[in-house]
Amino acid sequence: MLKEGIILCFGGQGGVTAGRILALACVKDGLYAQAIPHFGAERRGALVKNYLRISDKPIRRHSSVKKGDFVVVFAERIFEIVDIHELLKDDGILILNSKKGFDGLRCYYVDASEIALSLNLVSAGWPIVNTAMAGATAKALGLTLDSVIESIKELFKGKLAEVNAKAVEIAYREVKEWNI
Amino acid sequence: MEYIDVLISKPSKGSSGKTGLWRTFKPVYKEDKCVSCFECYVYCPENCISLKDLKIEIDYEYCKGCGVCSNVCPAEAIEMIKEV
Amino acid sequence: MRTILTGNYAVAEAVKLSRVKVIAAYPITPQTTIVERLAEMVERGEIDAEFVRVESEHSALAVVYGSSSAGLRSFTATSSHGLLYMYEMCWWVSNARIPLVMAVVTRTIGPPWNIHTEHTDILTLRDSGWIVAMAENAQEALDLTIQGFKVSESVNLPFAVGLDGFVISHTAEVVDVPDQSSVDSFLPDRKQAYVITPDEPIAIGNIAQDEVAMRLRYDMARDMERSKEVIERVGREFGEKFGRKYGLVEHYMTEDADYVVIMSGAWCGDAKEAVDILRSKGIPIGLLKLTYVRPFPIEELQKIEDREVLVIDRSFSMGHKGILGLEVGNVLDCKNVIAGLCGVDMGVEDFVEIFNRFVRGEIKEVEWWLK
Amino acid sequence: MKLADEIGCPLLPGNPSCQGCPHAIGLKALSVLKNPIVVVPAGCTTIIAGIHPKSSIDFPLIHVPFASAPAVACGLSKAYDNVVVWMGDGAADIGFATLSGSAIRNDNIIVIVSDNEAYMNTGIQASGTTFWKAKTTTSPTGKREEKKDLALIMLMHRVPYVATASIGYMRDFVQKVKKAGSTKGFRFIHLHSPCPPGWRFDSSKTVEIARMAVKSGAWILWEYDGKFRLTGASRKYREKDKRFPLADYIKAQGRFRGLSDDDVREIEIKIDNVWKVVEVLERTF
Repeated sequence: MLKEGIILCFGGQGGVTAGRILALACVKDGLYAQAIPHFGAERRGALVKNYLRISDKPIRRHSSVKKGDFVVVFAERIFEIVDIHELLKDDGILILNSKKGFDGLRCYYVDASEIALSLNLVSAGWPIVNTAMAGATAKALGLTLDSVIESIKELFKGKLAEVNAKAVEIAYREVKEWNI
Repeated sequence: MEYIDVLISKPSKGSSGKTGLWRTFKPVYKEDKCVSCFECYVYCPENCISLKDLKIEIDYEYCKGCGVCSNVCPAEAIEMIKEV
Repeated sequence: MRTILTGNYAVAEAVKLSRVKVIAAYPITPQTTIVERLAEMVERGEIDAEFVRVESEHSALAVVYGSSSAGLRSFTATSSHGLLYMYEMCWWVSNARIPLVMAVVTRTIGPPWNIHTEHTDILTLRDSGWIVAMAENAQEALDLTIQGFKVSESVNLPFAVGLDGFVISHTAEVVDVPDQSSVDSFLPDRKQAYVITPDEPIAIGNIAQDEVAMRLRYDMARDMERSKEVIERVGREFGEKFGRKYGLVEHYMTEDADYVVIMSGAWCGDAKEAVDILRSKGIPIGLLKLTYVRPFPIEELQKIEDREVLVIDRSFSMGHKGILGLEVGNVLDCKNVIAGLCGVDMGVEDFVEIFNRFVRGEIKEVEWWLK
Repeated sequence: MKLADEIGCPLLPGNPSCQGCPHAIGLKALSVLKNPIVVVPAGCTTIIAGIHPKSSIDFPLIHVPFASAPAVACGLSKAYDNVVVWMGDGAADIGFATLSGSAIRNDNIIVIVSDNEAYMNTGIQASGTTFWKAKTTTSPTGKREEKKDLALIMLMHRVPYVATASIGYMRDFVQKVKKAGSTKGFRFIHLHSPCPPGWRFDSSKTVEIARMAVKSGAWILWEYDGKFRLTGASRKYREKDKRFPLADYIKAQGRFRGLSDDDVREIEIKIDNVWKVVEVLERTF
């Protein structure tokens, strides 16, 4: 079993951290995982791709993921600059920060922005959706909630860990299926 | 590591051989004029002057004959004499 | 303990576990997070070491050269232009026979500015008297760093661990972090050929006569040769202790292979999967991974003399061919593909294509894999 | 106590230094330090230290690449006290970032720059501290640029101890080395070291020329140990009319041969300007 995914976000939205949270949660669930941030010359605000691989066996490959078994999208505006069909396999799953699903695609969706705002997870005016999106992705990929929460507590400290764990929990619970 | 000693050198006189051979002028000590200030000892670049009680001795094996000792002596107690 | 670490953090863990006393490094992408993590460890007292914030890579290696000369286990890390800037010191350290470990997070040399991986930077150490190892993943980066101190201190030659920039350095993946007591029992207290101390008025490195100085090079050459056996022994011991065996090379399905591909670094993982795919179609192909580029595993290569050999290089020696192509070509006949320079992404499907062309006899003497 | 009783001779006879070498004189001052380790980058002292298997210097000594000395010393200082860098103005040029970086870190080392105002080991090429109008092989008609004031630059790094010294005034220099030796952190001494072959004067006059530099006001002895002050002979040359004629110092050196009276007056103005800075520092720093 090897699942390869792409996390799409704007620089500063925390896609790298989301990848790490999910990779660590996989290990806690007895799986292997790999989170690859793609670094270019981009700065804050540019589109950033991160790759996530999950497997029940050690992962040997280190190249980028061209087409994902799943694609995580942090903001709907990303569809304006990216053709999702180019990045997602035909039977792949989209995990989306939105109030609704995406027509024609198998999809999980959650209003991560709303969750972030409700918990006051805001930085420089932006809702920080990465932990909520990690929660939704974990659910979609069949990871346990406990493992994601544990990962959050390993990667964050104190109050920040608590709030982000809350975001994960809400998203994990609230994420809905669409066309699945 | 048979030849590691190539990296390590130990303090020894004459690393450049008998530098006394470099001399054209030889410092000659006039003991009677010496005021025992030992400026010559302090400024001899070659460290060829040693102190013997209130007097000095010059190591001609290594003295390069630069003349600094004679130049700094306030009592004209070291004279440079042409040697070769 | 099994956890998720980036390659750079894995190196930092290894440095901590090796009980390093002095760390000096200058930031450069993509190496920076190694030193940031180490600085953090020092500040928090997780490691009993001094962190020296230097003003350049030249000084980074100069500082650890000084501390190592004084008998303190020391570490530095760099990348690309940083390595080139410290190049003079690299030679000085090895010629002075000072054991130490440096991580080289491989990166393209500019211009144009490009921060992605390429092996040409670390391969500039080829002739300098450094032992050069290349990691395939974060786990190997950690393991080779620990072994590096043991090997380096056994043969009195500095040790460079290469890890592909971003591909390993910033990829978070599963790493088994050994516990301190196991590492302590694997890695003995530091030893070295000589130590400079205030108690003994020796001078290190005085001008030496030509004939005498050359003997020191001869000594170095012999110790580099001897390091092969030390690397194998240390790799075996590491395997016994931690369950992951290392050596100069790693064989992947080469035993019955008619076709052997030789590679080094992070992309070997993708290439191994391509080998699996060709094998599933009955094609007898295997992969020989050069875990070490210096010393060069000549004897291991001689064993596959009768096979068809392809070297895939992430480096190039302008005016000739790929650097590993040159190196392997000295030992046996081989074809050479130049690929993945400047960080060009190379995945399983690329290797499947290259391997198929190789098996069909379509690869030229030297071929550039442009995308 | 007589100076002769205080200092030893760490540089052993029979070494390869030129006749009348100023570094050879200056090195004696290190004998007042307890168990120093000496770090030597490329320069004249690389040669002076002797030829394997003999060492001319009776200290633990480590040869290091040109631009690296303060950084190597920093590494050594993690194990030992009293690590001393002995380097020339060439090493201070090529390794200026290293020197500055070390000062910024306040490394626990002493750096002595024995300044003979040109790259002498490679055969008299102009350096950053070569005097205006001085002839070298790379400034055959006289250097057109200014001499950089290394000690003042190092002073601006806000380190615990900075001084200038001269091999013509060994008592003053030895006092400064002692003071540096009893201070912690980054300590810097800029030592004026007239070079007979480089400046083209007779080898017997090394000390005489060094003293003429101080007496004419061309080299100023000062120190900063939390307070900036003039030291030794330079105190009496604060007043310009007490100074010896600058022309005598200039004309005693072959490197300034052919200078016009106007040039000498120009040099005098440059020197007066340095004194103005020093006087301000003395009042305020």
